[in-house]
Amino acid sequence: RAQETVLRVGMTAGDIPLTAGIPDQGFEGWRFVGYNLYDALVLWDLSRGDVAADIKPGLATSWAIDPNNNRRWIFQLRRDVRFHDGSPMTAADIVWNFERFTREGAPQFNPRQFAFARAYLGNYEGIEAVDELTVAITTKQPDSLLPYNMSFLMMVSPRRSAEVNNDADAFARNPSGTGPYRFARMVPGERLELVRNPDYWDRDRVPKHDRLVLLPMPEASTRTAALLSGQVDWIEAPAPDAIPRLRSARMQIVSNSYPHNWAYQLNFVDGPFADLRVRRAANHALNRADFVEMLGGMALPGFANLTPSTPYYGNPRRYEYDPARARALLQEAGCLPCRVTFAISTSGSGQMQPLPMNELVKAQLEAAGFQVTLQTMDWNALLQVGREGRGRHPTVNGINISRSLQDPFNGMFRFVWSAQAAPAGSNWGHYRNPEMDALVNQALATFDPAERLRILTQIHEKMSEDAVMLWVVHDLNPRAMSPRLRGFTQAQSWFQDLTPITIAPR
Amino acid sequence: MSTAVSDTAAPDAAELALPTQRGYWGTVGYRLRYDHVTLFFGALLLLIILAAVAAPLLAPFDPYQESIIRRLKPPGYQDRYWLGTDELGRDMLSRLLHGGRITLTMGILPVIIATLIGGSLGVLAGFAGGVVNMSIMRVMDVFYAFPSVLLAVAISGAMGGGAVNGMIALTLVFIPPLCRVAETATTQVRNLDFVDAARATGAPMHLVVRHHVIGNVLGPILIYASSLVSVAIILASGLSFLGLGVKPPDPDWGLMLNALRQAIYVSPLVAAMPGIAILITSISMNLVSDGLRAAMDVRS
Amino acid sequence: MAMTSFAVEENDGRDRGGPRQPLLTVQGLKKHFPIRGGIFGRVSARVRAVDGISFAVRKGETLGIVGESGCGKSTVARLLMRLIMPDAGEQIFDGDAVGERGGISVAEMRRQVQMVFQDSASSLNPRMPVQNSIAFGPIALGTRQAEAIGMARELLVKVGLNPALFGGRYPHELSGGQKQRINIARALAMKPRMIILDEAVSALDKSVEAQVLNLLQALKRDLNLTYIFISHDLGVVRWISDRVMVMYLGEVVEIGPADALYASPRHPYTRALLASRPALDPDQRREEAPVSGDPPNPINPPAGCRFHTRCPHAEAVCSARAPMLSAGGDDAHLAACHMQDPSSGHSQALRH
Amino acid sequence: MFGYVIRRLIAAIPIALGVSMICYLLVYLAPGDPVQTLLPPDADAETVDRLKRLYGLDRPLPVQYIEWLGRVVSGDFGRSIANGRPVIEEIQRSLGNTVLLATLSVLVAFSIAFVLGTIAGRKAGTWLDRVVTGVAVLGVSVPNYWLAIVLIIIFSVELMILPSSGTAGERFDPTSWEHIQYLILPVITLSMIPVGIIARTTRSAISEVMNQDFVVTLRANGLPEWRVLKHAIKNALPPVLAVMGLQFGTLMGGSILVETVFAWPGSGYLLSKAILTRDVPVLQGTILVLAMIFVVTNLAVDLIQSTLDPRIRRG
Amino acid sequence: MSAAQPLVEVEDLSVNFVTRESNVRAVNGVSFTMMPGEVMCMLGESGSGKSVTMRALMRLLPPKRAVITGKIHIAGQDVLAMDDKALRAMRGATVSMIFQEPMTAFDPVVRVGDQISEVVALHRGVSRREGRRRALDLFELVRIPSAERRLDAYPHELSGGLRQRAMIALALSCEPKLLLADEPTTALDATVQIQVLILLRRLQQELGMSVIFVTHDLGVAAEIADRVAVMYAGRVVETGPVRDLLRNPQHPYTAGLLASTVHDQPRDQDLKTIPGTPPDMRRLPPGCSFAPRCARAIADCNLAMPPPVSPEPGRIVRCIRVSQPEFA
Ligand SMILES: Nc1ncnc2c1ncn2[C@@H]1O[C@H](COP(=O)(O)OP(=O)(O)OP(=O)(O)O)[C@@H](O)[C@H]1O
Ligand SMILES: Nc1ncnc2c1ncn2[C@@H]1O[C@H](COP(=O)(O)OP(=O)(O)OP(=O)(O)O)[C@@H](O)[C@H]1O
Ligand SMILES: [Mg+2]
Ligand SMILES: [Mg+2]
Repeated sequence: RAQETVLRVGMTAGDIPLTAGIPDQGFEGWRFVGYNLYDALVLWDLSRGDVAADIKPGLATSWAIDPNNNRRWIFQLRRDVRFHDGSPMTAADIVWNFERFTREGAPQFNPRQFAFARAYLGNYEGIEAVDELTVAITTKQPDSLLPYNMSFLMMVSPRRSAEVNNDADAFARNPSGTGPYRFARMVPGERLELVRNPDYWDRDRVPKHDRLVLLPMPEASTRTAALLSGQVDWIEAPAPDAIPRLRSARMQIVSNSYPHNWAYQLNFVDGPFADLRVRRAANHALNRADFVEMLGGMALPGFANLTPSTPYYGNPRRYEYDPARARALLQEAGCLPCRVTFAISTSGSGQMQPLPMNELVKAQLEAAGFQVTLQTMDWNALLQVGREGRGRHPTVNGINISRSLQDPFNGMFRFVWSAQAAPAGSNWGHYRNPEMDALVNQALATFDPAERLRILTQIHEKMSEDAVMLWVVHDLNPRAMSPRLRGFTQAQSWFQDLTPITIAPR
Repeated sequence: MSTAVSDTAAPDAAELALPTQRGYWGTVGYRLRYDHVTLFFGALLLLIILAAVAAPLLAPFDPYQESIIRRLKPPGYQDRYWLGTDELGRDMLSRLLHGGRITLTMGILPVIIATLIGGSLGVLAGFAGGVVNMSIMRVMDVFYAFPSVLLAVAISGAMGGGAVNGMIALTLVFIPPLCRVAETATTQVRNLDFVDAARATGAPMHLVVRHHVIGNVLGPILIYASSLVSVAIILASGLSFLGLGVKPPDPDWGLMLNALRQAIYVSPLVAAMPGIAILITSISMNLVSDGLRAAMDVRS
Repeated sequence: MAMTSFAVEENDGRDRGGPRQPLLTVQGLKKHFPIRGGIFGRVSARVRAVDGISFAVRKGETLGIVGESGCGKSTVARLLMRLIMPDAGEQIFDGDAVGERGGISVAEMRRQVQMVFQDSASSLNPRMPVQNSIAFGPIALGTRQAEAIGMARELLVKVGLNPALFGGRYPHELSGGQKQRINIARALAMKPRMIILDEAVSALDKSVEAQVLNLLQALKRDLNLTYIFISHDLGVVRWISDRVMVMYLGEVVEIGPADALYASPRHPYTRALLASRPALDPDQRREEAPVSGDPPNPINPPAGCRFHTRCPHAEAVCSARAPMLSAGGDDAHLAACHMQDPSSGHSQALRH
Repeated sequence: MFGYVIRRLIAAIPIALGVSMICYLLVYLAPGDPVQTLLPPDADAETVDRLKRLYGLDRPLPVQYIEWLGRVVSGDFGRSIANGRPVIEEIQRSLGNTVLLATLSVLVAFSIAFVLGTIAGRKAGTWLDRVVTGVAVLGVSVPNYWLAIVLIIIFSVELMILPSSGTAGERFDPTSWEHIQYLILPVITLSMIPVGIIARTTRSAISEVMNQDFVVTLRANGLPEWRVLKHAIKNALPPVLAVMGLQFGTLMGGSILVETVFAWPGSGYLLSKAILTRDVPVLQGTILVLAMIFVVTNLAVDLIQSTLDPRIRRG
Repeated sequence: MSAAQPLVEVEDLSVNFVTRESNVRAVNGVSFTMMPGEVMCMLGESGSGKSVTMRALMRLLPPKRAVITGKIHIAGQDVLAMDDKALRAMRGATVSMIFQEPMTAFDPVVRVGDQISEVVALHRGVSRREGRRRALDLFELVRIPSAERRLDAYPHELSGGLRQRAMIALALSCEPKLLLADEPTTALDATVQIQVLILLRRLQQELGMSVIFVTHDLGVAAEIADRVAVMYAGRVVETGPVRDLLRNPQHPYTAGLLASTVHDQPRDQDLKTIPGTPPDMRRLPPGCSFAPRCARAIADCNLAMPPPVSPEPGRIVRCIRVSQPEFA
């Protein structure tokens, strides 16, 4: 028998993501554990690199809004899907899983799963099994975007859970899902090993290697060194400055745009950014090419909220580098020099290289007439500032939290919808615009894709018009891998599919 | 009636011939003069400190002035950036000079404050003895139960980092050992006869301590404190390295070390510089402290 | 030599009880040093360093204290200075109880009693010029600095050192004898009435020892001083003392006028001690040691008479009962031996 | 001896209590919210409150401390907020790795430094002494996290002969090169400071002993130099072993930076991750356990010293 | 004088301690000879070079810093010419030494018995067990009570007197021809000192060895010595049989020392003293080093070190005033 092929991955995560269902460690968790061990009703199509990734059928083969009730979605489940423990997947299992996230009294209820799921169930009201392979989910308000949310809810095996008396920790040590890999072994904090699931329902995605080893390596230089010393085969986000060295060692470097936004959410109530002219001035003050250069080309200039390949990108107002214009706008707004304070972090998921980048932002803004104070804090402290909203932090004029934009809600609504004003949601700076609210409500209630696309485009263009953020760059998310690997396609997504990778013998 | 004592009648040759008219510090100085290693590193240290003090005058550029175009240039770039540029194109020499101020302050200030606090507590505990000694030293024991790195990281981690918090953490870390050294030295001195002799004059306690104890415990305390400076510098930059000390963009050496870690593939020489700066400073500090110790050790 | 302003007037007004009243009386002085041990650090044993001793020092006399190493001589000295606190006993200085209500305060007593330590080197502050060491006491008690230094320099003359040459020196620049002179000068700076000399000449060379002893005698005459002179050198003690007290393991075994005590020692230990002195004559070498063995450990001193373990005359009563200091005829010459006491039951009682 | 051990152990109780209090307070001094790591970045404030209640983090501090202490005494340090695993398990696992590293480092350091220090102490004042002293000063002066980076660059990245971080797997197998290779760079890095300190201590202990009177006696009795040295070593050993023990204790809790650079899954790395993620139970537990280990090491050092040196033998 | 060979011949021995800061001339031309079985006392004040002379005899001074010149012959061998092996064979076997502070002269972490048996085993080439038997004999020889138990004691567990006896036992372990005793009784109490002195004298007679006994106590010298050598500032200023020397000191320093030693002098008279202090060994005056303190000094004293003169048979004095007729 040929030697076992092993794919060893250096993850950016600081720890092994939770294996008990919905993972932790941010989108790294979904990327490496969630979508590998498990499936959701809805999955992401990660097979192409040329278009922005969108959702595709997962455990559900199709879904549609109940023609009689625009708050009731009906999901048709896939036939002949089996959990790793061999038991078949049915509508009852889906309902069981939803109760695991939502029903506090249920035996399988788990507070951590609740915490992770809650962000995607804000509009959720209930679920019922219609028949053996059909479930219906009702929402509080009409929600045309519900299927996107369903893509984050991982379905675990109720049988395995029952075997361990619904103890989530015991389950995590021996999990069972429906995903393309099965759990093999784990050294907490150090490594997670998964093996190929030869019986995976999607024959195209049965892994082309035998074993997947996931190693948490939060330090960029650690990952780089590990790849160079042959300790791992595939790493995420090498330091841009290390890329030439990696290339010279014949490593393959791939990159692609994905729905990521390195920007500042602004305070629309207190301070100078309440004035549109100041917001525009800031956006004109940045020479985004410098950032791209500093990041070794591994970023796209961030002129608008979304990446240009997004279907509803539209034709937003373009904030070219124009310091003179910026200064003029500040003059006009009567804010020169314009004192602003940004809360920034020293590290964090998706924050790229926060310190030098923020320093560069500061330098460029100051060249155009701003006076910038950076309040540096650790990642969790910044998240707290973000969560509490401008109300508790009136002296902060902007926060630098990089957000994901993978669907219209997360990409746009939550930043501009007044219903999402912090601390209820992610509208940190309390942007409030009735027109915008109307557009959002309209989009949520529109179930016709083409029509919805039009509204979404309108929203994006309006965001640019109103300069609701100070945009800087979109990450290109470089990945480096050993020359022995073949078959990887980098999708325009936070998530990636590792199953097609083949490994040449050494 | 006179106390006839032969010696006074004629200060004789034997007495006049007693050679060492140097005071204690004179002897120390004399010994140091022949200790070439200490002299060399003392001069080096002085140079480093002077360079740090005069950084604004010496630095050819603004240490915060960045430029992406000239980032990570090797030493000698454009004949003006003698030590090259960092990851944001800032002049390395200027940053190292300014960084010296921060790093040295982070290293020296906590030791000074800890010496004042820990030293006084130790002298108090050593001289008062009894219950006072017990209560002070037991509290110190608790802090002593933490390895210094752990304590520094724990405190500054808890207080959320930052230069000031880092210095507070380091101060807290150094108080217990200094207190112990002071206490031991004081207990030793207190048991010497001259302290008893001073007490026997009926002089008030504070005068006895001031004139007879402090002077004699100062030596050991200062020697110990000077040996802590290098530990403090390494610890402080370690904190910055972990992100718990100085915050960017201030050019602390430890922080620069961390930031330039990524650049090691592009410009290894530049990336190595902050580490070398720490190393040289710390070696100098250690050797000078050793030299002082040897020179101040009257027995040898 | 010109007399200096430092001279102490005879009868300086501090004399309270007149010449008859002893300058210092000690009753039942006791000091047990605790030794900690056991699980809770409790006091597991006590060093009976000084175990209930009484004596008096007359005005103007020199009381010599002799005894072997560790018998508690220095402890007595430190107790008298109150450098350590006694566990029991009272101390009366010129009629006033020391440190008690209605008596004399410790601080006041210290002005009148001074002490010179054995180790001339460690009893001077190595970081201080010697004249400042001398002047420290007066300055601490309020004399102006310049005046005190002036006085210190006069004292240097008095102890036979040229102030111009020695005043500014540090202790390590002086020889042992010179340091001891400085220590004496420092004691004199407080204008004391009494000086306790704890082995003040023991560390000195013979030729220097004689110089310092002469100096001490001269000063005593000049300044009307009273001495307690502690030494283990029997010859020196005899030469300088009017009366001699012999200690053994924290207790007084014999006390009496120097000549009488040396001529006819009453306690077997004193006899042994005197007999142990090497003769200065090669033709009279000792063939047999007067006693055997080392002094016992003061932590667990022998019961009864403490000397009975080494005493050639020991009998049952000696280990059973501790003898009291008793006169045995001569009121000035006391010894604590059962052989002194006819009623003790010792077979040789009073028969010698 | 036994009584002494018991007494020292009892004396350590108030220290332990003080240590536990500091551990507990330290973590609560901190800004930021411990439950945050439980949540996705986008979680809202209500979720946070609900979770805090679920984890009992909303009660008064003294109450929490007493409860925590009660549980800690019975060996329950709670569960990690970051990953939900029992803290005691996390500590056990990481401690094993750190003990491995610290023991090896101290042993390596001791064997090198003792030889160096003995040579230097024996030849005090010669050029050999100066070289050794120089090496020792270098050892204590080099920032070891920087050395770690330099070693990784040289041996992992450029020469590609040693792995740069992590371990080979769960259980350490001392016969397998696969496992050993991960240890080499961390051990070299970590032994730097102990080499310096132990070499200095040995040097001064040996040279001090060589100046003592009894060495003259030994020579006066015609003992050859190596026998004299044997006596000297026997005398110098107690203080050196004491320093070695202290270094072990320091390494147990003090290798935070080096473990972080090497991503070595030990207690230091655990701690630095816990700080970054504000994982309160892990922080408290780890700091407490490390400090207690330090206390126990010091105690052990004391006891070893008093068995080795008959003069300080206690009853 | 008998025809027997002298056991020790020292001629013009000088020891210089050379350091960067100074040059200490600790011993400046010491000469003496000793017959087998003789006990010689070296008298002298602190710092006069007694210990250094003793150590020079065994070449125990730091070889780099101490420059030894002159001639030392012990038992017919040239000590200054010995190589390391010969030195080791001599030390402890032919010549052995006891020290002032027995506490510090023993290795504190090794049992006393083991320290003795180690030496015995080394020189006699016997086993440790055999060495231990010998150690037990020695302990009995020096009258240590419960000798068996005391062999297993650590030095700090013994009292001062016992420690010094153990030290003597160690020194006698290989039956040396010459015993160097450097103030062996100074640290002891009076009642113990006399015991040790008597013991040493008895052992010397029984074993027939020669002893050089260093002391600064005239009484001790009188108690034990056959001959006395008085040292001052690194020189032997006077030697002679103990009786003659003590009764009739010739050198002014010896006379002064005797006069100033307190011993039953009348209490109401001042003691006789030698004024001044001993010279600094770093800067000795060119002539007689006692001249600055000497009441009888004349101008010539400061010119050169006085040559040895022999006023009586067996006595040697280094003083120019002695050779003059009125003293003869
Ligand atoms: N602070 C102390 N703690 C415990 N024991 C002490 C203390 N001071 C003295 N001792 C003990 O008390 C006893 C008497 O000591 P002291 O110094 O008074 O003797 P001494 O007669 O002066 O002896 P020496 O002639 O050696 O000076 C000794 O056994 C000594 O060990
Ligand atoms: N190793 C050394 N280095 C330098 N000088 C030394 C050394 N050993 C002794 N000396 C000096 O040599 C001189 C003579 O010292 P030595 O020890 O022989 O005196 P001593 O007669 O034995 O005195 P004591 O009676 O105090 O023992 C002293 O001045 C001393 O300082
Ligand atoms: Mg004493
Ligand atoms: Mg000597």
